[in-house]
Amino acid sequence: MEDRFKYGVSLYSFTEDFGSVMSIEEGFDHIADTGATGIEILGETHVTGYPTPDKAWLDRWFGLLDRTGLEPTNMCSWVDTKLRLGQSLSVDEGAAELVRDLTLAHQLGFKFLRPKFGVISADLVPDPIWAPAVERVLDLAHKLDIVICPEIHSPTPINHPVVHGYIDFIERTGTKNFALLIDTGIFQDRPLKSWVHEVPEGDSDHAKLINGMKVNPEELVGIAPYIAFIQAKFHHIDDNLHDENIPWEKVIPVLKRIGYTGYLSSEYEGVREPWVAIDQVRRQHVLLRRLEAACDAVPA
Amino acid sequence: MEDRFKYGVSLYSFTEDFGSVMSIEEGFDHIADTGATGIEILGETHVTGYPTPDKAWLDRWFGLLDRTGLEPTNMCSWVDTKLRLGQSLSVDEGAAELVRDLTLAHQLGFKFLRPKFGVISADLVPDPIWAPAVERVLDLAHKLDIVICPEIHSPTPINHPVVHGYIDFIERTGTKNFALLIDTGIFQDRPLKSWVHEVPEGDSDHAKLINGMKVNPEELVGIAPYIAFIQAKFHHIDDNLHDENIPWEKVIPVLKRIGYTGYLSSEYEGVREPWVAIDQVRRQHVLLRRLEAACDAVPA
Amino acid sequence: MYEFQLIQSTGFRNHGPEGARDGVEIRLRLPNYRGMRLSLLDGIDVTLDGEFFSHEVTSLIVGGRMYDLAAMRDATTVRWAMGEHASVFVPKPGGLLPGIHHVKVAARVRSPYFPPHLQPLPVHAERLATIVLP
Amino acid sequence: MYEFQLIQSTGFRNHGPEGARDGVEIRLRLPNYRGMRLSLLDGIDVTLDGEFFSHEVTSLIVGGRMYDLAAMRDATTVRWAMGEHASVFVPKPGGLLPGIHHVKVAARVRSPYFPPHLQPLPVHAERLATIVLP
Ligand SMILES: [Mn+2]
Ligand SMILES: [Mn+2]
Repeated sequence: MEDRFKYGVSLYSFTEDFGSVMSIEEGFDHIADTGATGIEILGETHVTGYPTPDKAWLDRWFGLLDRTGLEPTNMCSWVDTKLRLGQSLSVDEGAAELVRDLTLAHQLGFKFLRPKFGVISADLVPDPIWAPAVERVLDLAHKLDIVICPEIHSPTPINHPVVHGYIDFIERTGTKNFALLIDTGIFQDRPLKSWVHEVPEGDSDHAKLINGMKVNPEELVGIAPYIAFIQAKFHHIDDNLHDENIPWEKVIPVLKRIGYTGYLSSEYEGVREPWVAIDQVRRQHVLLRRLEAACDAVPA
Repeated sequence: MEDRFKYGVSLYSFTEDFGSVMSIEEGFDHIADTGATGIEILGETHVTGYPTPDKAWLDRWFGLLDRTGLEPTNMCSWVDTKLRLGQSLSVDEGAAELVRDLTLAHQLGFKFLRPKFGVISADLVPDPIWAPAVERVLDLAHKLDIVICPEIHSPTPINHPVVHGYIDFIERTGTKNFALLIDTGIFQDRPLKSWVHEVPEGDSDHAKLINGMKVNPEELVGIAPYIAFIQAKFHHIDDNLHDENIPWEKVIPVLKRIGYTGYLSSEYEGVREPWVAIDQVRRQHVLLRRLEAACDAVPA
Repeated sequence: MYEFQLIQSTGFRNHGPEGARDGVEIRLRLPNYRGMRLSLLDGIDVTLDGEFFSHEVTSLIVGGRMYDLAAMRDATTVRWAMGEHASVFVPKPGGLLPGIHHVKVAARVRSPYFPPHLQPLPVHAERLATIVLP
Repeated sequence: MYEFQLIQSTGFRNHGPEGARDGVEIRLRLPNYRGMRLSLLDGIDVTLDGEFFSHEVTSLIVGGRMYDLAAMRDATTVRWAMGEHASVFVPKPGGLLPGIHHVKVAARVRSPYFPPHLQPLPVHAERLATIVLP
């Protein structure tokens, strides 16, 4: 039992639902009914009154955790380095954004915080303030027992200077409160069939984002000690329970092999229609649990 | 000003929205933003805790009336004469259903109550308990200042024994608390293009319901003194502000001519899709207000 | 809030103790535009992956209580309110395997204001839905 | 709750005192999947029945206050929260006649985690919408 994955769902999966056909109560119910044990959120999306929810909302939050038995896993946040036109955030300001979200994440019971830093280049190199800003809040993160996780997300692959930079930071500081979050979108190896995205056609990354980066899941082996959390990004699972884009049959055995026992937190990102994600997430959980059971059935 | 129609909207219009994409708060907002002054509801649909809503719901209800300035117009109810298989309601039981709804309607501030009685024949003759049951509650209706309104609804036309029966009842009892509600669906004179309805194809009334009953609006003249309320039923208003089914350009002048100054309460009943009714109701209000203004502009 | 479809995605699950499932639950939104007393619902036919279960053998779970057809017909004072979920219980020993299943229901609604020959009038729905846990 | 579309049906109306309308209001849902500080919204372009109004002349009404482009760029501490409506104010003396109008908007969102050449990235929407009152 202890060497099994934990299953979770991010409310991000319900982006096309939340606010127009779904409130947080239903979100909890949909997640709990999958048998998942963890809930992931976006602070700025799912916390009414962010970053300082009032008592009524906090009561609602803890009531929902209590009723469903779900545990808070990861809270997503942003460090908006380009908050102002023409002037980037200072290290102080970047650290303040992290303090704001560490505080809220801790208040709500989260164990992981994913801050998304602004970038400075077409290949998504994060603003260099990321390192000193994070370093400044490591003590606080330690005190609050939260692991800060940058997200390794398409079009950034595993073998990339940005990821090397994160690993160097971990090695240099020796911290236990900074680690990698893997978004499984990097393993996408077949094109998206129906997708509307914020990146305009003709952009250099467009083809990469549509067709997939095809990162080899074996590359997880090299960064295994640094992986703290996995967002199980997916786009469409068909009526035969076949994922059209993410090669789970390759990803899951590697995760078992490296002994990963953290969360697989569903991140559905498909057609822009309401009432699609709920069943897609259920399909994904069947598929992932089947693959895990198949791995567990083979003697090591 | 005093010889103008009053404009209202029934929450029934939002049947495809209510409960899955709309709660009562949004319903009030959508109605108020049309410039309407009245809100109509279905008791069993829109009153949480029907028939005895709790204090929290009542506070919400009166808060919404207050915030939007809307007044309660008509509450729709049902007398389920066939509540039991094989045994119809007695007069006593029918009267009790009316007492239940008169009480609630009054509590919520409504001035009209539309009870829909069960029927005993293919041409929708109401269960004969209707007359003694209503007669038994006329004093209560008087005391509560509520007019009980049977609904004249397709496929029952104006010139029909059922309507004659209602008028005879009014004349015989001399009551001011029983009068006719006209559903403008009876004037439909062109076929519905897209419609899913509870009546199965091949049923004797199917063609009538699809193609329209084509009641001549002039027939309103003969029953003018008995009309208390109008549900402005419609199905589709196109992008050129043209109603595809209801001949408003004939209906409105007759209503002006007979001096009707009560409510036109929108009842949208179109495609079974969410987020359609909100704009359809707005279109109808533009169309109805234009036709009324045109009538008012002609010297009498 | 309800999912828009009659047959809800969430709440489709096996029923009874794990390892000794006695059937399947299918969660529904109210199959009517108004709240209704249970005696106006004359049972629900269900077809699961082609296997038919008549309204005479299925039950309805509403407000935490289970009503078979006879109990439903007697329930003249119990309401299935607008906004409230209910689940059809389908007796199927062992339940269903995790995976995608074809689910079809016909909720037999009696509307007294409809002509007598249209009683009950089934409200139909079908879809693929997913059982997650065994 | 929001209507699903970016441009809401309700809240499309004339602005200013009746008889002396100074413009039009178009109600929007949040044009982003996360709440955002106003300074990340670099104005909103609007086209009404073919007439173009640049983000340099429209304003945003949020939380009861009106922000022109300069005020928006300064508003680094004001949030347009998820679930909150806001309205674009389009300066158009006299407003629009009651009726159906063609409405197009481009909300210019700056997402710092997107590459610099994609700033701002307009979120587009267009539809027919109805002004009820003159
Ligand atoms: Mn992700
Ligand atoms: Mn009607």
